[in-house]
Amino acid sequence: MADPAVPLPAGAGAAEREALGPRGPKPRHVFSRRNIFLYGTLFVVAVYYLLPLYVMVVTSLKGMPEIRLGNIFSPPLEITFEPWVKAWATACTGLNCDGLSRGFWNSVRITVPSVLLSIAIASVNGYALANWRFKGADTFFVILIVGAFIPYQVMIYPIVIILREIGLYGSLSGLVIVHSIFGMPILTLLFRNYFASMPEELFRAARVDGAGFWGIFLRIMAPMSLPIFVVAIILQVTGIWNDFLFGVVYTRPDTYPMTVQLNNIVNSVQGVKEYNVNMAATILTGLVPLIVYFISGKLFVRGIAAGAVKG
Amino acid sequence: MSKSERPNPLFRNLNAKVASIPMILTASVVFVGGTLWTVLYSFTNSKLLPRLNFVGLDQYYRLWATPRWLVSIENLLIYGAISLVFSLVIGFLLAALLDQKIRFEDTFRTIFLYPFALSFIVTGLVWQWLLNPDFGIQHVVRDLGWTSFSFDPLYNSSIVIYGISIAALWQGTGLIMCLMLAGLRGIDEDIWKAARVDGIPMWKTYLFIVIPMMRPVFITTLVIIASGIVKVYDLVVAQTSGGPGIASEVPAKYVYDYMFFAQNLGQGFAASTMMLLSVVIVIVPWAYLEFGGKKRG
Amino acid sequence: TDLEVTHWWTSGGEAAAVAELAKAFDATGNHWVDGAIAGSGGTARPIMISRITGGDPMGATQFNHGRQAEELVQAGLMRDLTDVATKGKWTEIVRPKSLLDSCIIDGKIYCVPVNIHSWQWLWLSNEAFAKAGVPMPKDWNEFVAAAPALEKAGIIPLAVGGQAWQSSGAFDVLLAAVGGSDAFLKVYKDKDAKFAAGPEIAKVFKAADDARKMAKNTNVQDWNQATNLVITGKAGGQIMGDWAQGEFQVAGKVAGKDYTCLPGLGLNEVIATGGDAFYFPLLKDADKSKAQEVLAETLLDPKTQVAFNLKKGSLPVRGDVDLNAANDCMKKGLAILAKGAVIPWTDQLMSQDTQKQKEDLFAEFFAKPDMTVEEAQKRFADLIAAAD
Amino acid sequence: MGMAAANGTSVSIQDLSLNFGAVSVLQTLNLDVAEGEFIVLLGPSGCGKSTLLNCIAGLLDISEGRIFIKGKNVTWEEPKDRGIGMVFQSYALYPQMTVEKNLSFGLRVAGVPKDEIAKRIARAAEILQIEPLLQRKPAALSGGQRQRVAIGRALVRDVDVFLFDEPLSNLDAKLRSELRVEIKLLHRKLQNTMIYVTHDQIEAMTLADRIAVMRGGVIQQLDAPQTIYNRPVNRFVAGFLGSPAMNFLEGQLEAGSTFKTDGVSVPLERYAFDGTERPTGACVLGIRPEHIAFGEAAKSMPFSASGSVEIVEPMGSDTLVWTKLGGRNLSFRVEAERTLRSGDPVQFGFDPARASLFDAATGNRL
Amino acid sequence: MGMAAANGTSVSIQDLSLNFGAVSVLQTLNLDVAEGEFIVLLGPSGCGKSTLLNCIAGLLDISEGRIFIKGKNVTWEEPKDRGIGMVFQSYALYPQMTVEKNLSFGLRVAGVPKDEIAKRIARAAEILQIEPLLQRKPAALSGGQRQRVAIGRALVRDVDVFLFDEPLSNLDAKLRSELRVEIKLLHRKLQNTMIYVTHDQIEAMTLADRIAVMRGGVIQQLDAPQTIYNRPVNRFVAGFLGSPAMNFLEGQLEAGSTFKTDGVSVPLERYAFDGTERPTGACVLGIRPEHIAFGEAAKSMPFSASGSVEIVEPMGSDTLVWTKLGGRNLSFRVEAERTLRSGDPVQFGFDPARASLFDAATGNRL
Ligand SMILES: Nc1ncnc2c1ncn2[C@@H]1O[C@H](COP(=O)(O)OP(=O)(O)OP(=O)(O)O)[C@@H](O)[C@H]1O
Ligand SMILES: Nc1ncnc2c1ncn2[C@@H]1O[C@H](COP(=O)(O)OP(=O)(O)OP(=O)(O)O)[C@@H](O)[C@H]1O
Ligand SMILES: [Mg+2]
Ligand SMILES: [Mg+2]
Repeated sequence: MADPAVPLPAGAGAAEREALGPRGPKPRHVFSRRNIFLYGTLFVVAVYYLLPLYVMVVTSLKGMPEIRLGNIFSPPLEITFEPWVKAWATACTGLNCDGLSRGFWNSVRITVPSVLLSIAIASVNGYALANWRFKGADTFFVILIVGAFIPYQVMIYPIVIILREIGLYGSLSGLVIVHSIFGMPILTLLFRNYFASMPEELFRAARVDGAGFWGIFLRIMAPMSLPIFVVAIILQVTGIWNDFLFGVVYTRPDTYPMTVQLNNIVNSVQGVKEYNVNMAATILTGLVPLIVYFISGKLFVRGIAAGAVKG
Repeated sequence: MSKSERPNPLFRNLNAKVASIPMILTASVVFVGGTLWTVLYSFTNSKLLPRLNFVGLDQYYRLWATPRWLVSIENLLIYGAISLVFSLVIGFLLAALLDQKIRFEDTFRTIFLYPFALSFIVTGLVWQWLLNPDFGIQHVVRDLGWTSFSFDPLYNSSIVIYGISIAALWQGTGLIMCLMLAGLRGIDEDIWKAARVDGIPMWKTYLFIVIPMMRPVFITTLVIIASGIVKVYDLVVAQTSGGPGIASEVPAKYVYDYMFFAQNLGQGFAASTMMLLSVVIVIVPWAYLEFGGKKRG
Repeated sequence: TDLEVTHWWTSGGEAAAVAELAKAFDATGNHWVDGAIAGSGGTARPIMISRITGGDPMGATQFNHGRQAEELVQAGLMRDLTDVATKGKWTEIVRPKSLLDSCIIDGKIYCVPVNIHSWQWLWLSNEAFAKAGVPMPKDWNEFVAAAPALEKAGIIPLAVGGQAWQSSGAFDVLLAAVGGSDAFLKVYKDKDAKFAAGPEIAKVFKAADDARKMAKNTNVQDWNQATNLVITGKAGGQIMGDWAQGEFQVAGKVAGKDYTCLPGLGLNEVIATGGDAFYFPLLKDADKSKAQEVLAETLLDPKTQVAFNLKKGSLPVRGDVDLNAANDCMKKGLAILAKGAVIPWTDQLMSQDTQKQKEDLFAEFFAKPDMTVEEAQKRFADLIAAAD
Repeated sequence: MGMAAANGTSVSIQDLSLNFGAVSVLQTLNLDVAEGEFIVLLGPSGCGKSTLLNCIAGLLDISEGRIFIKGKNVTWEEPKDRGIGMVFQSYALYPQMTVEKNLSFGLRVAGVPKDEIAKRIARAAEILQIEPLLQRKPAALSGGQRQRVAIGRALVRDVDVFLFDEPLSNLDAKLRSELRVEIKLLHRKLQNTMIYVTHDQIEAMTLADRIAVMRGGVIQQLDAPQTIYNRPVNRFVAGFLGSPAMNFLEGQLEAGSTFKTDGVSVPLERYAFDGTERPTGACVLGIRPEHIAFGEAAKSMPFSASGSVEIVEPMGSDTLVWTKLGGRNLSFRVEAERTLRSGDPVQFGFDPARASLFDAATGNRL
Repeated sequence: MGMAAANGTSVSIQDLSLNFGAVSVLQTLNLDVAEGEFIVLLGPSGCGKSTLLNCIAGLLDISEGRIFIKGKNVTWEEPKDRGIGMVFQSYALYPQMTVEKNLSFGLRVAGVPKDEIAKRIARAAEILQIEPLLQRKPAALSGGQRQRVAIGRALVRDVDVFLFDEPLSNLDAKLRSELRVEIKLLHRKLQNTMIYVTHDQIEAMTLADRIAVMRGGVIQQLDAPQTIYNRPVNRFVAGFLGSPAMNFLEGQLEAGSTFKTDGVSVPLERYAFDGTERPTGACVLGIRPEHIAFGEAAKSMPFSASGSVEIVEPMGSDTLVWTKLGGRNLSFRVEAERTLRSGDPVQFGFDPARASLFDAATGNRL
């Protein structure tokens, strides 16, 4: 075609070609303004988020005398891991002086089934509400949403009565049910709204493919909802792992969760407060949810429905 | 011709109905049943144990004559407004920052989220320390030579509720961020491309295109935040126990204190009935508008 | 037989004390299953009550003796201990007698008191007064007089933590000290609202006003943080129960040398007989019921009482025990007890409901400098009028 | 074939109505599809074609009416129990599954044996030329590739009725004609019923046993392709089919035998009127560009005229020439190598027997 | 026009490469588009057309090469600074905004005055026939309606270069030809550069100043439509364009002047070879169906043969007839009213000047 006005076609000297300006992929400057702003902001915010953790860690490594005298920000003069050992292994809950370790497995035994059951129920609810609406479903859903606003404490006695009547009071399954009930409003809402934003054609295609209620849920919708499952896991693992009230009200001492120990370590009203042990115990208790966060965070996949539909 | 008539509507979507049984039971037995029970007993003078000893509206008269209850309501409104606005804004901003295909996303996300994992019993104490004028941030800044610096939100009755919000945001925004991030990840890449070609600046793309598309996520978030606000309890207990004086009392704490410390179930139930009533008045019409009728959220 | 015992004694000293009870109980061939729940009665009580009403009761449980368990008893859920008490002649050995009275409902005994805690102490920092250059006060009035000097030296005269029960407790102590034991009983036992609105109580409110002025710079929440201010000399003194002593001990402070204790604020040397008691839910299992009896007896055993209270830092409920190991302050308390200068404490006199309202009132009063003394007294009188 | 294979009614739609809230999309629509028939739905964008397919598939709750498939009333059946396969206009691929998984999903749900699945996938992949893509996810496919996968998903299923919603619209011409042949062959082999939405006329003409032309939720004409093309029942159908489109001349019908407009008069002796009586009054004459003869050939036509070339549009295989007749634009088709230029004088004419006459007011064929 | 309007280079792509991970989609591609030119990209599905558009728009990070728009190196520029408008194959409408908002959003952000916005929207809505839909949200639109909105979004913008990715693929034939004319007129009026992906040959032929035929990320031929159609540079291009497709006959080139296959020999005196020397050896002869004469006309052709009808495919305006030549399928086009039947004997022939000869091994034109 006619010779182009400005840019030179092939055949121009190498030097000339270089003079034509940028070529190839746009370089990513490490110190571009965008990056400085981005990482700068993230860094500053991270500091705000980490400050309390810093204080906790530092405090947990100090001895009590140092805490009594010192500045909360100053690093420990003499690092001691004794508070950690104590929190984990020797802190007393009444007479049982084996620290948090005592309740650890109980907590696991409570958390795993409760998280699984509550997420299972709620995700199915949300799916049914978003894709298989039946008459009256909305009413129950609205009740559920209002239920999210009821303070837990108010429900303690009615639930005691219900559990007593169905004979599950004091058992692990009773507690699992209680967690599922109180997790239901928020989780159901979470899932319902997420499923509702999935392209409807996908659901239709699966129906034509012959998948039924469960088939569509398990094989199409659930795999497409990883991020929201992660959020649900985060919510439930944290909520149930850290739950104290239900764990202690609806079970027996031999199945008390770790938080009862934590509470006992931290909440002694009369007597000496061992701040260092408290801090260590809190961090230790938080480790399990933290690990879950870190692992499941990988499931925050980008563009989860990409390529599914056009338009 | 088999089944030429409309089949019994009861059996349509049978699977969905069967799958919803736990929800239906929870909603009707636990929430409706439990609530009715609570309302019923709020008209009694139950003390330690629920007893059907009706006293009419006495509990309610007393409730509304109690200064602490009035302060609680006022605090809830202030606290609610602050945490709603700021957790939404901060949570979304953080999510948007994390969504920029940055490095160390996992690390940053975990940093913003970890407070959510820590029990408030102790983190409340840490915030109490940090905000303590004698050895917290104020102290440090003054030591740096800024002697007129004053920052003691937890120890000043008039701003204590704002001080409490600082820790509330610290703890709660991580979760909001995750929710928002999940929502952002569901947005089609082509939408971003279209906006880029249209020359819409990033912030406007977020504000006018992406956020409206994330409406369902925002509604979820809103309900989570709002229900958290109404139920706020631990946070206040851990930081101020309602102090100084009664300056940072909240309704849920009133309910709890009167049910279990004061062993006056009737009073606690009356207070929680009032809370629930206001929630119902706000939520139910909205929820029907939002979730009823049309098919898609 | 295994017997589950729930309680909220979880701190170091408390747990050690409970261990003594358990040891003694285990020695009888039974087994003490510990069900400790920390976080004060507010956390623990709903759990205990749920367990009892939910049909899954424990073998025995702690309550503050007084009126907390009244309804459980009335609902027929608790066990009548009268026969055990008669056998053990509790009415004779428990001292002061008022302690056991609190366990009696409709003429039957339902609980076993195990210790006495007293609130009426003013803890002073010797170091602080030395620094301010004023002599150690011998009573509340001198303390108030010394306040300006302390303040000048950059010392908070009186440390009062932010939690509501601290201010409310401080007022009760002032009421018993400034107003005297009679005034205290008239208000709290007889619920004489007119008296509560009267000039005598106005004096107490005046003192409370002094206290709140002296305390206005206390920027801590927990009582032990407040105690710590005294320990480190940052505060002049604190009104707090005998449990504060544990803090001084742990910090290696010596009574008389580093700190000074004034029972009854130095004005009215009385000891209030608040404390803890054990209640026994009604059980179906005969073996367990038997074990409950054994436990009840064990709790009042002299050896157990000594061992328990030494660890707990509280006073035993029987007078016939030997407490040589006790420290100065504790001995002061024992002496007062021996003199019979006791009053019942608020737990025994008023419902939790009234106490909670009182807490709310004083929390507000101490935190709000612009709340007038008159207004506070009026609300106090109203509260007493409505009290049950 | 087509009718030959018909030994009963496969899909029967009776008085079907559908509303989206206040918007009524389908109005008492009736349609009977014989067994083994290939029906093409044609109609302007938004006329309700996809909606109709969705109703047949059971994906939309209808407002009124009944649907029978193979003689069974399926109005209230689940989609999966209707024995249908469907290709969606928006593809609706499962984003988390590879192409292979997308194809096999329905079969796996139905419990088809593994080797059978593999065989069917291999065949569909070959037909659609997507073998190299089998392990990719939809996000890594081009638009046309996605569409092919969507078609494949229907192909692998063994059903009585196939519903296709514009299955070939994003493909290139070559592939499209190949796939068209494949679909035709498939249909011949399987003898199953197919309902096919397209806007491509060639597809419609070559594939269909009968074409249903829709407009605003109503079927305007349902007939064999040639009939629809040559004897459209109304002006809408006439104008909708054919590319380049039919020429329309507004005018008057005089004495039932002459069409008059702006100094032009067309004798209608050879025109086959629909009824027996001869109407008069305002009417529209329609003539397709390819039915207009040009140059010498025009002279032998019952009607001929001359004019000058306005625009020339080359279309590869032919060229479209625009001229004017009675003040109105008129296009006709000439071979591509004919080199005409704007302004050239032209002679053209046509046989009124091949024209269509429509009532100006109602648009119906006269 | 086209070249006439060219007063410089509008878009220039130099040595562009793009990889998705290990998959190389575009390979050192060069393309210069003159100002005001209308370029159509044609190519089989998955050949990289959308990818190329995305690169020009700056929506994909290229792996190598440079892109100039209006003489400015925009390789690293943001999409919005490139002065381009784009219609996406997947529409990418903003789902929460009404159609009107979708159209106006970019303008409002750019600060265009209110009345100007209203004017532009009114015009676009009229062109695209979406006035009644302006207050609806995308979810309540049919496939074609969505596509029109997507086009509208590009139309209202006032840019130098328009990028269209299969903008008309979901529309019905009628609307498509109308819009085609509109786009052409728009182009004539605005004189801006347009790069247009389509698989519709009519669109390509009528709209393009030049067509770029792509295959596997490489441009095979870039030329005026007629050249591409009549003188394809290789067998791929020849086969890709034209519907019905070109007939190919494999055979031998003998003495550089005769094509021989299975007892058929075609004289090539009239064929214009690409080079000066006469090649020999295995080759492929291509002839388009519309270039094959039939019946009487065939007799006068330099090459003619006779056979019998195998299949008859009516396509509305014409009919495609399949017969056999030298054992190979051969199709030709006759008028629709010609009533041929399978088995009928036919006489056909063509002029080798209109055929194309390709090397059997390389596929290149001889
Ligand atoms: N959810 C909805 N709410 C309201 N109107 C709708 C909805 N879905 C579709 N419509 C309208 O119904 C009509 C028919 O839509 P449908 O998708 O069936 O059209 P179509 O014939 O398939 O068109 P196309 O060829 O463009 O795909 C359209 O006018 C559309 O705007
Ligand atoms: N994200 C991706 N990862 C890997 N390969 C991809 C990705 N996106 C596209 N491709 C591949 O790149 C090639 C070119 O894709 P492109 O979308 O440009 O095709 P196209 O020419 O537009 O085809 P169509 O006409 O079907 O739209 C295709 O083979 C496609 O499979
Ligand atoms: Mg459609
Ligand atoms: Mg493409």
